[in-house]
Amino acid sequence: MTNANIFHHVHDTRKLYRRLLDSMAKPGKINTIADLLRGVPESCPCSSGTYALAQTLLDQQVSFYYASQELNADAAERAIEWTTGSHHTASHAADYLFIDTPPEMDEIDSIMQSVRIGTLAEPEKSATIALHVRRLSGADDLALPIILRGPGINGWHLLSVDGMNMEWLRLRSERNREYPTGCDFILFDDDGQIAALPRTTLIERRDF
Amino acid sequence: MIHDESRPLLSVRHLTKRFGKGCTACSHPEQLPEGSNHCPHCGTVWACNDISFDLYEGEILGIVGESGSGKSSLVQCLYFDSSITDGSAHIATYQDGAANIFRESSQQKRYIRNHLMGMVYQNPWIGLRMQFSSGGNIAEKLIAAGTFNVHEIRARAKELLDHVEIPVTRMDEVPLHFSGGMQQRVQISKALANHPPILLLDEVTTGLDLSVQARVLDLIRRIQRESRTAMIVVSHDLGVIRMLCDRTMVMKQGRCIEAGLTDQILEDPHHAYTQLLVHSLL
Amino acid sequence: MTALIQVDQLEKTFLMHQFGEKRITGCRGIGFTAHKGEFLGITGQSGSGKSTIIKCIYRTYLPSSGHIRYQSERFGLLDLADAPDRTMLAIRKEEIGYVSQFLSIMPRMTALEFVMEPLLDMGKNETKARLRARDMLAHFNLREALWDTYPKTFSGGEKLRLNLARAMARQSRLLLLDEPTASLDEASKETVKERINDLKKSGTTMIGIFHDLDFMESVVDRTYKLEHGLLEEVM
Amino acid sequence: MVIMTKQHLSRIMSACSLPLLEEIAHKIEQEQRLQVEREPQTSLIMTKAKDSVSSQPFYLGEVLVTECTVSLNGQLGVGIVIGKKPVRAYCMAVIDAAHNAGLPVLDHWNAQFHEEEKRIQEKYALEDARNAQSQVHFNTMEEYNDKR
Amino acid sequence: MGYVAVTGGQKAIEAADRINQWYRIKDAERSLETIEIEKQLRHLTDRVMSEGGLYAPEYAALAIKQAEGDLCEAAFLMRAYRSTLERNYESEIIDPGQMRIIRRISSAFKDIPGGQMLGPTMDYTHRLLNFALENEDVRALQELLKEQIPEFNTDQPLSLPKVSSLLREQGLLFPPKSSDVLFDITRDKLTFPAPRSAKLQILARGETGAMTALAYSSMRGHTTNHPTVGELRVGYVEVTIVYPFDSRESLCLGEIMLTEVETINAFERDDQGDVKLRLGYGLTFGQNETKAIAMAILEQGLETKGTTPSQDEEFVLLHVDSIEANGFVSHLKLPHYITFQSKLDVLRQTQKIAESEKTETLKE
Amino acid sequence: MQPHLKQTYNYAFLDEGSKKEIRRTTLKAVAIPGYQVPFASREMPIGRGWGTGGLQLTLSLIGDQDCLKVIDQGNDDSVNAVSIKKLVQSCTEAEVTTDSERATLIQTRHRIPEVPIRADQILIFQVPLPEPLRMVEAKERKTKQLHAEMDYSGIWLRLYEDIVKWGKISIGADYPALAHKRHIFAPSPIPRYDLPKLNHADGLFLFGAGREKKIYAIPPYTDIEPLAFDDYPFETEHFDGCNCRLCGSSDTFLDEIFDEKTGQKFYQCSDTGNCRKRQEKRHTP
Repeated sequence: MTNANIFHHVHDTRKLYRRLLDSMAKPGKINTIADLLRGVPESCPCSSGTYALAQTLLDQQVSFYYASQELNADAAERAIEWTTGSHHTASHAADYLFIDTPPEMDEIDSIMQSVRIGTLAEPEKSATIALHVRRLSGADDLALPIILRGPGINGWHLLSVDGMNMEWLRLRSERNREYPTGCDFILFDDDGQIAALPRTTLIERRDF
Repeated sequence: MIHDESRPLLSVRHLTKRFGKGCTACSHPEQLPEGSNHCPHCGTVWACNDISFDLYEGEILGIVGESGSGKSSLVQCLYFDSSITDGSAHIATYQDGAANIFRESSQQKRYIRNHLMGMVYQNPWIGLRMQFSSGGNIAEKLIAAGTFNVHEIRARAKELLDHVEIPVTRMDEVPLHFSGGMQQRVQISKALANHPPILLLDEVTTGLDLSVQARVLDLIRRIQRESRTAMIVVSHDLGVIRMLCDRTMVMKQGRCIEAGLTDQILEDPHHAYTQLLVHSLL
Repeated sequence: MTALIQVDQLEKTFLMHQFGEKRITGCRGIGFTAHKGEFLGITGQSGSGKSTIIKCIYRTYLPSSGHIRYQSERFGLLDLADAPDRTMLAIRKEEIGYVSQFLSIMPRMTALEFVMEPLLDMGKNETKARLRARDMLAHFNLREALWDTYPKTFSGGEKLRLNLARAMARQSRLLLLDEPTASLDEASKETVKERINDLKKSGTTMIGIFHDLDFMESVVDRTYKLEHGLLEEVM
Repeated sequence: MVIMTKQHLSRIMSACSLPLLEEIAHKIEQEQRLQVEREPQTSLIMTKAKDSVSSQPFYLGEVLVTECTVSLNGQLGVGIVIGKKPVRAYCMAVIDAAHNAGLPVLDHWNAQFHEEEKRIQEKYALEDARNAQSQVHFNTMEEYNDKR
Repeated sequence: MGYVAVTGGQKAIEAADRINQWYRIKDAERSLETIEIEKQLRHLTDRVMSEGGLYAPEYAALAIKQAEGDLCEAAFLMRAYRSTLERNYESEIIDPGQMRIIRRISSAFKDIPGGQMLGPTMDYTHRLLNFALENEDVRALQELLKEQIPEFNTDQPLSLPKVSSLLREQGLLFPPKSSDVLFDITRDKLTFPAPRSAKLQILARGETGAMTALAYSSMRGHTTNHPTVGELRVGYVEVTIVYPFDSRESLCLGEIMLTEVETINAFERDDQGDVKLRLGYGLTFGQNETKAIAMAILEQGLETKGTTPSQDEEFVLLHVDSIEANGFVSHLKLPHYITFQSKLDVLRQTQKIAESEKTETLKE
Repeated sequence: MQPHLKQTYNYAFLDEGSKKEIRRTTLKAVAIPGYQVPFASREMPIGRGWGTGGLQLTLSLIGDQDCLKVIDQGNDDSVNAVSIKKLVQSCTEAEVTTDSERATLIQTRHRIPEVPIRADQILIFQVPLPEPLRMVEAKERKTKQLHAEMDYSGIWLRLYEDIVKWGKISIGADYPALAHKRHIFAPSPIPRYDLPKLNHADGLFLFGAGREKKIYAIPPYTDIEPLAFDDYPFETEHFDGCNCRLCGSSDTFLDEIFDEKTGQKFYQCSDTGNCRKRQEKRHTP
């Protein structure tokens, strides 16, 4: 049913959603969406991960923010707007943030300080940050190994990440201080692997 | 030197409570007409206007004034029943006095209400759940502060009710059927359930028979002496203030017009309004 | 001898807003010194401002100007004319006693509890306070049957004696007496005198106003007379 | 009078006789290369109303319409009409596309459209006149005073 | 299709469906034409459209036929159907002020410009069963009514000015005050306090009976709100949308019939101290006069502060929806074996405790 | 040409916009265990209150590779379960089953299957009344505030009064529990017997309330604590000494059944799929 060369807006978004849901329910668990990313058009000006996640999550009822160091960031914004009906907005107002290339420290700071974390009465009115990293692994073999605990995790879980600034995690724990307010993270890498860090997940550096 | 001398338990600064949006004609309270806290242009009322005071451990601070003076609004703001427009309040035993409690999240405010403050309202219908038993009313507070043992809860409820002279046999009855004075005493026992260091009492004897009033006042004094609970007593009745309070603040139209030792306020009032108030008592 | 309290240029004016902003002078230019263990009497015609001085020291009246320098045990040298309210409350509890002919209104408190209260405030334990209070009630000839009843029902004389028992139960550093013996019978006056002498011996400084000049003569060390609003020592 | 606006034209087409529309559409079909972009399908239009008390816009509810999209020489045309009316929606789309493509449909059929418009107005006027019979006539005080 | 064993439950459902069909037509000589329902049971279709929130007379008639006249079921069919349809456009703001009126009355003013026009109404017919309808000759009646065609001319305007516009011109009404929130309850979950647009939308598709009862309660004593009908008008209103390929043009999609009511409630004083009239507003699909009046009463009730049921936003807005109320009440027909079993278990436990308490008291 | 009217339903009935909204809501729900996330809730072709919330969740999840089990009261053959299954089958190619171990998605009303949910399965609950605080507070605006401040003394008080009055907590099914030590939630009206299965389970639980327009979730390995006092602990239903008359089981949740003729009381497994498997096992040694 699924055409290998077309990202199918009914079936591929559904498949991606199921894997994302599995990752969100089991924080740190790596799922692959590589098979689905093959359908993403080559001409797409953003990463295929961002494209596929955007197709799955966005429509005209929600807004997004897109950050990239690439020259064609504007074209990527417009491509996402046109294909999803969603509108681009500032990082403090966005429902979904797509961070496609590693930003500078001060940009991480400004994003994390302003990102929506919901309110005690409406904690769901918080942003989800989809962060493009170089690589994800379930073994202790990458630059940033972290130990996860919390709902969805039986005891503890190890996740290692390459290409993710520690600052994200530091500011995440700062903004997620008063549960249930907080923001949720989706990590995706160049190999089409995804993992999620919902606000309930407690993170320790492996080397501590 | 003991703690309370050096550092107030509760420190309130520039508390302002405004009802209404305000307009250009009342953006500063100084613009309000003389002797009024009501903006004639937009109808905004300044219920509390730049109120500052300190409350120390173990003392009873009186707030006196006629109805509409803002005294009830003041305690309602302190108990977070009503939001403030401006100002700060710090509690020495909450985050070491560093946090402006008005700025805390609703979750934290709830913690403060349950652990650090008790409130007794003029109308027991506000302070009590009338359809739940007296014991249940006390249980509610205990549970809120983390007691999840029925026997412990009932033992403490018995102790508290006994303390306020409610027969323990009536513990499982709903306060709906109690007399006004009894309801007020149940309310006090509920407010005291978690040993709060600060107790707020808003016109607690208003509307009660004189003899009942005396018993309630007596109870308050006893509690103050036995538990060193700091209290703010709001009343329009100078008699009540005289019996209970060490220090007194006089409020009129949202402002604090005079403050001092209670006997000094009564015998040597300075402000014209206080003099009128005192003279009408005589 | 060290001065326990030194009053200097004390003035109290009342501004009556209710009566056409009328100013009434309570006292002015008052100055005197009282030493430790001394009993100072103040005389003068009624309405001359004797009570005003006492009340200014106790801070029931807020002095309009002048100084009341008091050597506090806990706070050191203080000016009671402008000491913070909290300090005044602490000093009232611990150091300065005050007794007048009027009984302060107390809600539903038994005579015994009434006398115990200042002792408990000072930090005495319950048992000791109770024993002391019983002694004092007995000393002031209050019938034992009355001890556990409410003062509201007492006769004028009984109320007065109760008041004295309360004020004199504890050891104050400074005791202010504002006509406490008015309308007291002779026997009771004798009791008061005895108690005053006890207190003097134990070092309490007292400043008093007495309607009954003979009684005053018998207890004071020095006397000041208030005339035309000015205080002069009577030699 | 010449039909100027799309609103005017669609007002007539939504209520006029169907055979006329079919005749026009048929003519166009024969002469032009026509492609159906979206077959007629029922869909919803959310009606927006405005309360006269506070001028608050609000959604009253949805109206079932039939919509159809065609293209003619690369020019799109759309037909949307209240109710389940696939043929009418199709014809309207064809005429709209022709109009957009610059064909002189309106000039050509102007007389017929006006005839239809007149017929519709008569129908409305007749209904109105029938209802006007139930007008309640009060004598106002002025008239009453005048009579006296 | 996936595989499923044919089970007892499935067989029963299928049989029930067949039986239902049987009961629908077993005594029929011919199938009921939906066009007859649509054209001759106007109020029924109007009500189903209004409560279903979908204006489609032909499908409302079908729903009524399918539901065998069960109005709630018919409205439900309409709702379920609408959720399967695409919604590509929203209309421009419709204007009942430009209504092609068939009926228009005012209880506030005798002499409104344009006059009171009774139009199609049963208000003044005597409620006596008309046995003549049992054997009605439609053709003859049509001829008879045709003969009474009056004189008319096509130049006369078919719309009439609104009473509220006249009051507003005279400065008797507060200027309109609206919020910019245009909420769509079919797309977003309502939270409280509800924006005014959401309240109006909910009431516009509310259940007639529920709304009438609540409005009645507010008139009868709970707030004693006895408004005056400033104007009630019924007629056709044009629906237009912005032309999809050129926003400067618009398309007319045809007409729908609406009932609009403006009630004059009370006078009020605003923040500036001005005293003026406050109106209530009701607008529904079709000719649904009582519902439109009830809507005007209820929406005004929700704008005033108070403690009566009709002033309680959550109470009114969450309980007037026909589909939700009917669905939940009727879900009691579903099995509740488990919850009941669980309740029984607790009951038996407490019985035991009560028993042992009794014996203890006896021992004492 | 003669145009004809196109009338088809979308895959899995719901339009893609509706599915996206449900999916976004579900992801937030998973991130905040036990917290009720509002969603728009579409009108479904089954009654409001008849499982429209669960159905919408199922339709937002299901694909042709899925295998669906639908139960009502534990029973696959219950008419409502059959009706829901039929609707899903009419708009997808997904397989259906009565075997809970084969299923990838299980939609349920009032029961959790006896066999524990695996990590690769999702259990979807139909929830009639998602607000556990509704029993003490009628107003949504108020209950929202109570959750925000974690002000749960009202419901605790209700339990306390129960103990005072009845000697024990009188809640039958739908027993409130605390998720992740923060939010109290209603476990849909499952019996108390099933409630411990939510605590630190391997699988994901999703709850859909269509009429009340809320979605909430319990992720795997989440602390679920039924509300109880230290000295009045949580208790499940008892079936001491009773056996299923069909499979003989004594460790499952049983329905009480009366024989019309004899008036005798019998017990029978509520989870019919599981019971059938057990019977088969018994007959094939």
